[in-house]
Amino acid sequence: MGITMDKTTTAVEAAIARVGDGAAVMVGGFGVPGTPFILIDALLDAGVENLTLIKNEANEDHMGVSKLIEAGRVKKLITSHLGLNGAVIGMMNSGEIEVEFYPQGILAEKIRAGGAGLLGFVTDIGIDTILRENKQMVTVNGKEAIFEPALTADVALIHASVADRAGNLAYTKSGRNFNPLMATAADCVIAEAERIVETGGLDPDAIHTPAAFVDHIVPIRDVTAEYGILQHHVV
Amino acid sequence: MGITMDKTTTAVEAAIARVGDGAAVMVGGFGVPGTPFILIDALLDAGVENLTLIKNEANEDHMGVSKLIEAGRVKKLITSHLGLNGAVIGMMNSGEIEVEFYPQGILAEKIRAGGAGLLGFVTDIGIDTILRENKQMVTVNGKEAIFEPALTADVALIHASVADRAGNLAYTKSGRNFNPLMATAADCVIAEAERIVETGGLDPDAIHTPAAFVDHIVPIRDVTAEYGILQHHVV
Amino acid sequence: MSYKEKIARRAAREVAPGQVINLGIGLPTFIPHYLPPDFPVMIHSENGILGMGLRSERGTEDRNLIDAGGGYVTTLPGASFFDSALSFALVRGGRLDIAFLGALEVAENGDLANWIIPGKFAPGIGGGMELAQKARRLIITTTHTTKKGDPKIIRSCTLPLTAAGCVDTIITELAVIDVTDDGLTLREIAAETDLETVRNRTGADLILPGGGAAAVPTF
Amino acid sequence: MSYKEKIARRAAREVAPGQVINLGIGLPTFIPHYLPPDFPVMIHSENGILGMGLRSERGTEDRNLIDAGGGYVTTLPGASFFDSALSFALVRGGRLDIAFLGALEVAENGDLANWIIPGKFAPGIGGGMELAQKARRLIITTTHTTKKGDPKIIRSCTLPLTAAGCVDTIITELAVIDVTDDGLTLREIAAETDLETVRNRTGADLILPGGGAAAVPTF
Repeated sequence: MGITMDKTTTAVEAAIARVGDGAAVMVGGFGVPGTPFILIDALLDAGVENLTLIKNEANEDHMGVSKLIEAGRVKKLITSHLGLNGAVIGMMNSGEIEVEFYPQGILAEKIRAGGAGLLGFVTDIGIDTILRENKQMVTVNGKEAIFEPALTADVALIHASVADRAGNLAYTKSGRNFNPLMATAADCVIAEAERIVETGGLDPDAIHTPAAFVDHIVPIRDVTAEYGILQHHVV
Repeated sequence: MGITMDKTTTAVEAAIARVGDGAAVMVGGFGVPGTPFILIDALLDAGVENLTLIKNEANEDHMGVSKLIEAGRVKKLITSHLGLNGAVIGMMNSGEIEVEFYPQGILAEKIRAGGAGLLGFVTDIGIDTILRENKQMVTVNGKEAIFEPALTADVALIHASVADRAGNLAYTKSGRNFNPLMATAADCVIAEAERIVETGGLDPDAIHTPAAFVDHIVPIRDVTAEYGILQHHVV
Repeated sequence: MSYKEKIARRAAREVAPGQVINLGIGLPTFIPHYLPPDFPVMIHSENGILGMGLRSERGTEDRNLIDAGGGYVTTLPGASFFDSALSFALVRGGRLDIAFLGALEVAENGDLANWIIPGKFAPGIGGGMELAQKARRLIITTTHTTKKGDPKIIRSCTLPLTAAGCVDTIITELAVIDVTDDGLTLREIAAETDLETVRNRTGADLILPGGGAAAVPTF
Repeated sequence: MSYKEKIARRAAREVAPGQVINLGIGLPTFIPHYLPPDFPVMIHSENGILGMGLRSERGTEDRNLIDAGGGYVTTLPGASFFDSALSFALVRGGRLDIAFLGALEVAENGDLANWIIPGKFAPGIGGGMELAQKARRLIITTTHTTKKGDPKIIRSCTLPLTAAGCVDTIITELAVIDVTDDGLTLREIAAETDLETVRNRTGADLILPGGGAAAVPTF
């Protein structure tokens, strides 16, 4: 008995081929940290269309998932905030893309609920706002609250700092964000990793995503400029 | 600016004095690993009564929270399974204590929901069983499901392997279990720790419970036999 | 070979390489002993472990490392630890390939009862309900009959259910039986028994493989 | 001193030692510069940080470490990183002592509007709604009026709400105002201004401290 499966052997193109036209795709990341740029580029190259994209934001203009959106591959975006992406706001305003907004923690919680095999959760967030419109309401202890359905996806694209061959993942600093949640919530989980270690090379108490959740690991051979410092955010 | 608060300075008796008669108390641990024996003993010494106790199990006869229950301090136990505790099963059967059972993962999820400031969640677990009796039902996509209210407590008693003075916690191996969930779900969180390090001494990526959730750290000066190997579970 | 060993040995053959499995308390914990050396499998334990190995040998126990039944266990390289919420997210979210559980009663429609005998045995629920309802495949490992000799495999459960229609396969000391849309289908019988005995000790109809024309394979 | 500096400096004085605080995008991020050296505080960022320090100095940026606004930041000893679910569990679960946010409109009953101008400005929701609704104390840091000179502090909001009755205190370049059960209570006015000016630029009634008998303290 051993944990000897090696999940690093599938080529990125073959892994990304799991995303079909019309698929729902979760993409990790909050800004640059944790965004799987190489997997996004591979998805762009694969040419699939009519995607439903689930991501905290849409990265910034011409970066990351914004490339997919600007190329017209995304039919619907489920997100929290687009304040740093004028291109996508423009497409939203002109009706080129449908956008569904959630409070950031509610979006995180919907994804987590999907990963946890729940049907949804009940919250009072937004109860006094226009967000309650068209929501299913539940009465708890005599007070109305909002039912938020769980969110799942066909594929999740994840960025990890380090992975072992069995598929255990660890994230670094603010690069964790939505990644561990999305890694539980999709039928197929593809993770890129900056560093690959042999199975057993990670501290079992410090693994953020256990191997059972991960289907494919794509080693990042070159941490490109996209992963680097954005000069316009430097003081 | 710095994180210089030292949460290790309160004596265990003073920390435990936060638990009043009739309080709802969450206690971490699954078997011996993660059970805060020293805090439980301090609670026993404090003599408070009519407690509502929330714990995965009741430890085994005459150990851990079973001491509180056998001493008649607990009015109600919210738990998952008592298979290894004949004393408490006996008290349940004779009506000396009220016991409310949940599926183990549903109990975990109720506590997590409390910690996450949700009102509850919706699940299909138990939908075809007697567990659905007396539950609030919610219809999701035309199918009935169970609404499970979130669970919170007045105080949580937590066992950590290591803590820093600011209140960051890390757990070891199967000692993690319910501890990080309960640490989010109580008004006052008291954690005992086998080892105290200076603030900054833990890897920020490997902290399991961030300091904001923790009110008091009680250093364990002596890891007593209670924390050790149970010979009747040795093969 | 004891019943327990026979069932565990046969159950081990149901595991495919690379699967994530959970072993209920008792008999199922013997299954890993019958997996081939270096067979790739990830064993999950409800209390927050993925990648368990065999039980700890005497003197090597780790006070911080038990399985959900309280036994001291080892871990394999690649193991990870997590909290109880993530542990059951793994189960309910569909990442558990097989759960092995015991049974008080299994019905021919796949209903399972294994957690309560009202008024007699009610120690709680534990993780079994979620394992039964949400594992991708549920295999029941159990003696074919109760200690009194009554069939455990019956037309419909008399005890409160753990989950409805959840059982995929039943492995006993006498037979391997699949729950199918048509009913209980006998896949194998033990070499030491015969069809007549298996039928006599089963409280529901058994469909024979290939419509009964072929001999039933033995194990 | 700019408006921004004046507001941030005054806002910093609202923080008590040992508190957990969150700083909205923009003006609030300047608050830490006005905290005393070694002042014990834990700054939370929605993207999964507790224990942020000041912005990174040029050339010391870490590509894996930004705040929720995209700025490169430092961390203090005792910092921790976590996922977005735990980050908002901290907020909604009541462990955030103060959130500082900006405003488009604040009503005299504590209603806040700061996320959408229908048809004009709708970049999304972000973390602000949960911060506004669930922080133990919500302090609005904002210019007293819009760029056009219209009051932001008004009788009732005209824009869609972020949260109802959530605001505890409003800090502007002109005044510190508490939202109380009786209405908006003027706690301090800026040394550079006078009561008449503050009243003229406020679109709701202001209650004077001590019933108006005493002079309003300045800052």
